[in-house]
Amino acid sequence: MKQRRREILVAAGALAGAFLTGVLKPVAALAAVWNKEAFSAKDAAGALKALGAASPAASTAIAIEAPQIAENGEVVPIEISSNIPGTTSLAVLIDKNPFPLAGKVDFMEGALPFVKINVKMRETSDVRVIATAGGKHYVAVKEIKVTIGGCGG
Amino acid sequence: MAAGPMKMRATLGSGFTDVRVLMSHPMETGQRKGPDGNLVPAHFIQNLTVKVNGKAVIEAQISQAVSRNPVFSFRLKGGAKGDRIEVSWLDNRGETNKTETAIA
Amino acid sequence: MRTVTFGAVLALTFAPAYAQDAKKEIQKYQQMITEGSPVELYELEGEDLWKKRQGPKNVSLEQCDLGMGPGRLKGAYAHLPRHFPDTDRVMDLEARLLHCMLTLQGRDLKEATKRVFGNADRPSEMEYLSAYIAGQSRGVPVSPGMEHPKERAAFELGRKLFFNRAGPWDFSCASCHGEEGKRIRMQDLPVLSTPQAARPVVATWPAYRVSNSQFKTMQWRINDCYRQMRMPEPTFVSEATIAMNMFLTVTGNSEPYRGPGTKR
Amino acid sequence: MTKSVLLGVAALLGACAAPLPIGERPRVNGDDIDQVTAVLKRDFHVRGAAKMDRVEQDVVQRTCNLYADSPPPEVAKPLEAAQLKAVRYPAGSLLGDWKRGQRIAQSGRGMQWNDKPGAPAGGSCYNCHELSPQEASFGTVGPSLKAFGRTRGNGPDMQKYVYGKIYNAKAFNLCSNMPRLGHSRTLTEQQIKDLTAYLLDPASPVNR
Repeated sequence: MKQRRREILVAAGALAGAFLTGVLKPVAALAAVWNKEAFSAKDAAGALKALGAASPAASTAIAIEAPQIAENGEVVPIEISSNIPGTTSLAVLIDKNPFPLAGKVDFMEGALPFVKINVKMRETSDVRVIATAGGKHYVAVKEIKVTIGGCGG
Repeated sequence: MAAGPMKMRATLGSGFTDVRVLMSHPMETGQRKGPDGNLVPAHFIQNLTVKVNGKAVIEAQISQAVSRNPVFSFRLKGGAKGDRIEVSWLDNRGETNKTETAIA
Repeated sequence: MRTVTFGAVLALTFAPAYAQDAKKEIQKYQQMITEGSPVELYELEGEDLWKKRQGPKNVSLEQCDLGMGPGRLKGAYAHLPRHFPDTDRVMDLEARLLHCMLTLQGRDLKEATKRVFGNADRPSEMEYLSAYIAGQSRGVPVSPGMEHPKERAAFELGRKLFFNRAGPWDFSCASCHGEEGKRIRMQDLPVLSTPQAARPVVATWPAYRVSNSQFKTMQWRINDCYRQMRMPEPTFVSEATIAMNMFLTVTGNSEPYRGPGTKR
Repeated sequence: MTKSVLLGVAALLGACAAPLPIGERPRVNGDDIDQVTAVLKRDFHVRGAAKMDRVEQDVVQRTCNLYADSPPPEVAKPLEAAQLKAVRYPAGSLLGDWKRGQRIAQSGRGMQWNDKPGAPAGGSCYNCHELSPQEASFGTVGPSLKAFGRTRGNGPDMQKYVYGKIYNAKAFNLCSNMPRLGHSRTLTEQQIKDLTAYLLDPASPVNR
């Protein structure tokens, strides 16, 4: 059960290094794209545009499971899933974060459109989840309130 | 904790397999000031890849908005005892790590 | 105390729906962060440190006796603090680990206690070890030593310390943790002198705190309360700190240990 | 006594020892307080601004410890009066700037060993009190002070009461949980005036 690797492999250039050390197979390396434009967008509209999902249709088939109140913005657990048939990707945007796009997950054959991860939220904000299915984009929104937890000192 | 150890747990459900991966990583935003008053440089995982029996099933791109020491849960369709799951990450400095487990 | 409890029940009954919902949502938050906790990573590191040869004698801690016999970890944490005949002292986990570092590994006190509380970038050896060892008690009911005269004396001292008001702000532990249904900011305050409030606390410490991504031990928890009470600093594993720990653990005894926990 | 008798007594004591009094507040006497203070002196150490004199109890603390925070009126009243007598009221208006007061009310810093020595402290007010309706994260250890000035008035008497209460809460209720923020030199005269304004000024969010 315990699986771990201590050695962190630092490469001169990320992808070249990955090839050299053979940690990531070429297939994975090719797929290791990071949408810099979308991740650098400073508002949700910009991020959506860069994702090619400028005007998604509202959908009730996207589930966002998250607490309405997070006691600490450093860790806000969110669980997202889609019941839209043929969902191939889910993206999470936190409107009020300095860079709203928190992640985009692509699902291939063998994976269900379901992800759970902890995100940072700078303040109370709408959280937007974009699902992509059959080349179309859908959206669901949930507000999460961020409060100060303890003594603050 | 510095970037390093990972741990994965796969649980066979009915018709799907729940997988949870724990990763040690600072996930620095690049906007936080360190004790010396200078900004701590951004250092965060950008890519996560999940493979089952060698075949990629999930490719995720993530940002510095993911919390420190990320815990990433996902679901595989079906799944059988002995299926080999591999999760690897690549961060913005080109550091990478991976972990493997077999569905028990 | 009885009237206070009654008052709290009334307050809960008539609390506006909003407050009820907020409470429910915060409970949900608590549950979700526990599910998505990286705490096992600390246990893994702690296991490595437990087995790592260190100190002038270049031996591991694997022969350390935490009360169940040398090297026996299963359930050991759940039976602490307790009296140890070899030192004739009541010791908690960190006190005993320190003892083993000094005796088994031959390390000196100054070196071994140089950095007992770590940070997010570099947790301390004590923190990693506590995570690993506490994790070996999951499912074991919390049952500290309650028979030996020194164990009983530690409980009594801890109880007096808990209610002792001092310092520039006139605080005792009970100033915050003394009345049902109160909170600091949004944080609910358990009345730690009562079993029902102490049980979930002692069943989940040590714990990972998501607010600062740090793994924290009970010695740290007590230390940090005294900081906020505006008092001088408790000396690591001093008798007073172990007595406080003993008071809390005895008060909250009997529930199966389910930590290391995850806190907001 | 012979050794065997001693052992027998010890065994008896061990076997019959009463269960630990879990869940109850102990009644303490002067010796107990001295014992606890001695333990603190031995087991705690100086750090930053937190010096060891802090473990010594003044008459208010000692009295509250002795009476489990409920001293009889004949004990409490004279002590409250003495505390009130020691409150130093500044000359002139007691109303400062509510905007500065709001920042002081929000801040939980000050007097801790990790606080920068000399840096202005906060009042930690929101830790225990509800004040402005705009701040949802408030504690409930103390009573709600929402709309305090609007409902209680803000004339000279009220100003004097509020200033005095913040300066030394024990002058009004000997074993109050509230720190003596002026008496302990946590807050300055100006800071207490700013807090007084935060509670009483009609323009303050507390009263809007």
